[in-house]
Amino acid sequence: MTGVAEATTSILREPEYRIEGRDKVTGAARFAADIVRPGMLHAAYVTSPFPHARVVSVDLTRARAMPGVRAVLTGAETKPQRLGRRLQDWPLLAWDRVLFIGDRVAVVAADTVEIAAAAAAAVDVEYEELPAILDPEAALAPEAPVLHPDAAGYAYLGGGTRPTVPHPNVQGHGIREHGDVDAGFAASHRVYEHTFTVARTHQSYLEPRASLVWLEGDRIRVVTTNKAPFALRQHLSVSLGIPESRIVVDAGHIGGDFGGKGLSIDEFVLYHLARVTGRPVRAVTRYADELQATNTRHAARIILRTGVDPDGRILAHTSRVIFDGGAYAAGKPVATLMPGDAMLTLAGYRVPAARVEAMAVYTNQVPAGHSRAPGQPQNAFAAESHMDLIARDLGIDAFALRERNVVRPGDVDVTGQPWHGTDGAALLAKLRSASRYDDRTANIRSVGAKGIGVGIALGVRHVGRGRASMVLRVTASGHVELHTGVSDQGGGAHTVFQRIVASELGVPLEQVAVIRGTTDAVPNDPGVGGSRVTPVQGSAALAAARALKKRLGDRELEEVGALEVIGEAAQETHEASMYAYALVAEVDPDTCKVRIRQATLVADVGTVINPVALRGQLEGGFVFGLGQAVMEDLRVEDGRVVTANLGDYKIPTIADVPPLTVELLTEDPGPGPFGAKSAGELANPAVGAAVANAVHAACGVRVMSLPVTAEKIWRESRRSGS
Amino acid sequence: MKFTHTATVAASRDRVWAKLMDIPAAARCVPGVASVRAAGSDKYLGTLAVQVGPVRLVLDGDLVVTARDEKAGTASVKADAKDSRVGGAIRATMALHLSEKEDETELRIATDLAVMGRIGEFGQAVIKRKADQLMQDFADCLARQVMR
Amino acid sequence: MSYDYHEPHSLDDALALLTRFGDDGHLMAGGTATVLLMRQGLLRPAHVVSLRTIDGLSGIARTPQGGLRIGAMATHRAVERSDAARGYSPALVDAFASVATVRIRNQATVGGNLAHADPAQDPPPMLAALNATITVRSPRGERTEAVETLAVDHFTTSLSHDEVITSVLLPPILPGTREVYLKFLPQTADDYATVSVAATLRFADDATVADVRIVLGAVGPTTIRAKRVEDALRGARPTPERIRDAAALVRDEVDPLDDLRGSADYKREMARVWTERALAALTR
Amino acid sequence: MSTHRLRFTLNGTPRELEIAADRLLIDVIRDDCGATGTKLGCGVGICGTCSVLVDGELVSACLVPAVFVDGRSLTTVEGLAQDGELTPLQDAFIRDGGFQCGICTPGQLIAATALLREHPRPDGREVRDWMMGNLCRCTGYYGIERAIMRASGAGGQSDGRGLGGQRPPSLS
Repeated sequence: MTGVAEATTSILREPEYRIEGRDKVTGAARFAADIVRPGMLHAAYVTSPFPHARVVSVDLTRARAMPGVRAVLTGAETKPQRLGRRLQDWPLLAWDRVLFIGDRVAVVAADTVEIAAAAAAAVDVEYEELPAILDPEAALAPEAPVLHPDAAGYAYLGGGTRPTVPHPNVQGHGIREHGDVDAGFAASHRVYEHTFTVARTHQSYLEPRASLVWLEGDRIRVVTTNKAPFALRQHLSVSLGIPESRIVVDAGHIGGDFGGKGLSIDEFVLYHLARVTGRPVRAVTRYADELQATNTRHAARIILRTGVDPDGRILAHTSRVIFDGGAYAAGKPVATLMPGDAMLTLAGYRVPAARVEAMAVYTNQVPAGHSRAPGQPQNAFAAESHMDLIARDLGIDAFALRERNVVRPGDVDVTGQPWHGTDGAALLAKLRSASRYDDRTANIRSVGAKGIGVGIALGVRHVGRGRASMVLRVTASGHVELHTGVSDQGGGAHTVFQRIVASELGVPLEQVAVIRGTTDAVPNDPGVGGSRVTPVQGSAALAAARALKKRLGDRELEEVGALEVIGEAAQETHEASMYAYALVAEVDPDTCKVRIRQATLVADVGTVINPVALRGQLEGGFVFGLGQAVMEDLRVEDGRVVTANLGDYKIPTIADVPPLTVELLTEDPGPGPFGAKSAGELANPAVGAAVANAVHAACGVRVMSLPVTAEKIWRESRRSGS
Repeated sequence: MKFTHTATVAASRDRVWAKLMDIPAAARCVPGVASVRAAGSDKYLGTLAVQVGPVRLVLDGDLVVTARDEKAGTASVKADAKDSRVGGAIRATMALHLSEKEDETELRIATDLAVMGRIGEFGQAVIKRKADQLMQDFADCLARQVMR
Repeated sequence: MSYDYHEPHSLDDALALLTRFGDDGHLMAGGTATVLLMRQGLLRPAHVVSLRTIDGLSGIARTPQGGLRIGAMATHRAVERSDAARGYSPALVDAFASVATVRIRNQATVGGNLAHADPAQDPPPMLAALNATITVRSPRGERTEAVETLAVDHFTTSLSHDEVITSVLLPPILPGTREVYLKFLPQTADDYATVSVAATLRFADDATVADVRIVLGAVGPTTIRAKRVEDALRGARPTPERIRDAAALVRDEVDPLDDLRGSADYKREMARVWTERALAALTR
Repeated sequence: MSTHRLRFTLNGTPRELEIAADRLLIDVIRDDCGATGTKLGCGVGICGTCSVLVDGELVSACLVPAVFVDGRSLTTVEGLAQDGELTPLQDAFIRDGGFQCGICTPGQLIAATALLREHPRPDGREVRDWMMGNLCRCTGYYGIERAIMRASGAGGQSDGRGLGGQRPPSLS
């Protein structure tokens, strides 16, 4: 563990001033959709109106005859190319069957967006409708139609082979067991089983995905909103059968990601269009298509079963989690082909024996991919609601039950591994005081405040893992340039790197410039995601600064002339950190509308490098979680997304966010630079359960599904007569 | 979206069946239907104009009787139509069922309607209401015509 | 979107254009709803006739009798900022200020809002509760129509294609009248209402209800006048019990759809809750 | 389709263009004038990324027919800073975490500029009522409110929201 040297702490205490801030507040920051090339064409797609159908014929006659149309391609021409971050199961363009409403059958390149759209509408496709599987349980039936009969032939990127699955409609599956589960249940005073459901939601970054592809000699140039340019380069290479050396990816400012922009679905066909037309081709996604046909967060059904002793101590736990993976698994980058933390049920507790089963299932719904802390909002909602229900039934205060079970360093958690991370007891103690839990609950009891309640929920997130490298160059004038391939989707990565390097070198911030390059200009980088930027890429920046210091010896920067060093970092940590909420909610007795009166978040973040950005990640994470807790629901009827614009898919506005107090735990150093941990996914997952628990405390009604809407509370209160 | 509509007609089942199976005549009972004509056995071409406020849809398509069983009083009809200007389409399957009770015949129509493309982006609830009205008007009109 | 755009400089010219184009023409005021429908490809007029360059359609002023006249081209924000409108009825200003966001209110017009006939919009129930009428011009002359009867179905009015709303006239409010506009938003602050209630109530000298008008939004194909609730209160002392019983009658007057803002069941019950709340506010 | 001669000023610079009747203001600003600071988000007037000022009034450029701005003056995010000098609002957005990814930022700044013209020292409620038309998915809005408060001279004192330091509001 690195100690924080005196020289560095002084710079870390400097006020943070985002290095790209000026560009972002003056409109100078250029995003992918702002880039144009001479002679650029525009792409539009022909998409399936059916959730499952055979493509009988595609007639391009009318479309090709339209003035201004430069190319029309169908799946017949791109066959058998498929895309996918791990499993390449998504055809660039479908050639035999379409698997969801919005699946692409053909693409047009034309002089204007309008002509392209009109030509796409003029493509005549004949379909033969097939029975659609809209429910994961139906997909798992023994006789269910197999949606991907050719799955065995799909490429599986990143080395290794695809894990076997128990049913052909399963994308990914896992079972993990530790301890003697049967004995644990047998010894239990009580065993509780609850079933929870979580709605499909969308990342709702406000920048629709955009990409521009053109050919320059034998090289393919790509401008994109993808947040992992090197991974995209590899992905393009595999899917298109073109060496990586011929592909250059440029991913600059990204207008929000929240996990969704790891998957690219346009760049592949844009390459083909650029190839046949000889012109640059751009695609900017219509927001309605963002909501209907990209990659959502997985809807889920979660069954938890837990045995406890008379004091509420957990003795055994089993769970079964079924994620609706939609038509393609292409959005999932992880080897298991499930949302990243699919197996983490009952996270944050000491669990002596557990058997956890999770799976993602193919259906004819919009594909699901990664979304901020994949798998965790679903599991945290279930687990923290489950804990509250157990506490209630045992007559134990919900806070006390958590204190009895919360994981402490060295304890075995639900994964069966010893816990390396936050001392849960210290975190809960801080939450108890910061939220004035005792005063508040006593106050509510004493005044008999009907309709007001306090809800508690905790959450866990691993500190980011992976490998990265950074190049530092010293210029003749003694300035330091950090060259990186990390694009910034909003987290403030470049400012983090600047502060780390300046701190380690003991030079003013202005002396360190951060230069983001294309995949040609900088060393390989794993991309933004998985809470990785500060601990991994930040550690690479620190390693580079240390290497530079070593090369400098006693010399000053101004004395060495041009010099280049590389810093590398490999974080394979098992470290995790913890956070917890106390929410005070008020439920209107007639309408059942929930008003969060106050929220307290305590988060273990280790050393703070970017105070403003950290605050933004936590506050923004809370509101992101709040949207998914109380309103967000990407509703699907008969396979069609019916919340197809931001007027119908509602996300919180500034007038919908409650007062929030954030308290930080910073004393326990993490594996990141100077003891930093991660923050980007450290706040959103537990909000759903905190709301559900607060609602239950406020009005006695338990909602077992997300989002916790006014109508659900109303319906449940009528059913239960409470 | 699924609907069920019923209408009761003071006529024998045979009379209602005959009326129902005269597709061009029966189809004209749907408000906004124009120019229904036969195109082979059990297949018909036609146009349906629907207006919701300023939005005017002209749906061109076909209607196929996919099954009929006079003895059981059941028939299935499938309709496919699209509006090429707006860029959207509908597909409806209708299960018709006649049952005779004393002097009356009950017509029951179970409809499964899919609204696709751009049309579907217009409020689904309003479309559903409109379709619901259309089918009820059809059932009522048919009842009136048989009694005439 | 592909159309010829026309900017007539007089109402007569606008009417002549609308007559000439018939069903191929579409009138545009602020443009918010029209542009959206055109962008979605749902509305494809060959000609768009704009009212933007016609003078005299946007004033807001009290009438000599004590009423209020709002020009059809006045924006929502103009009503919101108008001292005349606030002096006439703060609840009316509330209703206009409840619409969407500042940006929409800067662009959307009073006449355009009424012509769009979206049953979930905020101004129509309040205007109907205040017994407003619109003035309509056509080549056949001028006529008036009550706001309450203007909309006949979802997004459908009784106006013919060559008629233009020129102004909204609100009659004088009798002394002793109270007004309120309430909007229920269970999701976000910028959303359409799940239900909205506009109501006016006037007490007689003996503390009974001399007159009451209750109009609901978002719970039917048009705004819904709650006549049975009104009848149950007119002439009576509005005790909490009576208000509760009267408000319960609204359940059978509304005709809501199941949609993204709530199921029909929930909306029906919320119509009752908010009708009761509106009446409670007026009789407090 | 008819075409129209359009004269307007964009951030003080006179512009004259020949445009088709159906062009939207957002496309004319971005494609014809090359001012790409104004962003297209939802395209249906909800998200506010395309907020611009037309004669000082805040509107959604994705909903305004371009022909409407003939003879008028437009302000976009590029027109806020004068001679390279950031406005207090722009500076506060950087210092107080008023943005993260930056895609909504031009619209937020334009909306907040209009707010401060109408309410030079707004209270928290006025800020929230006015700014609710500008969605932000990154910040949770706390930083935006702090920035607006700081720029208005209220010293970043929003009403008891935000991070640490202040006592939570009491119950009841």
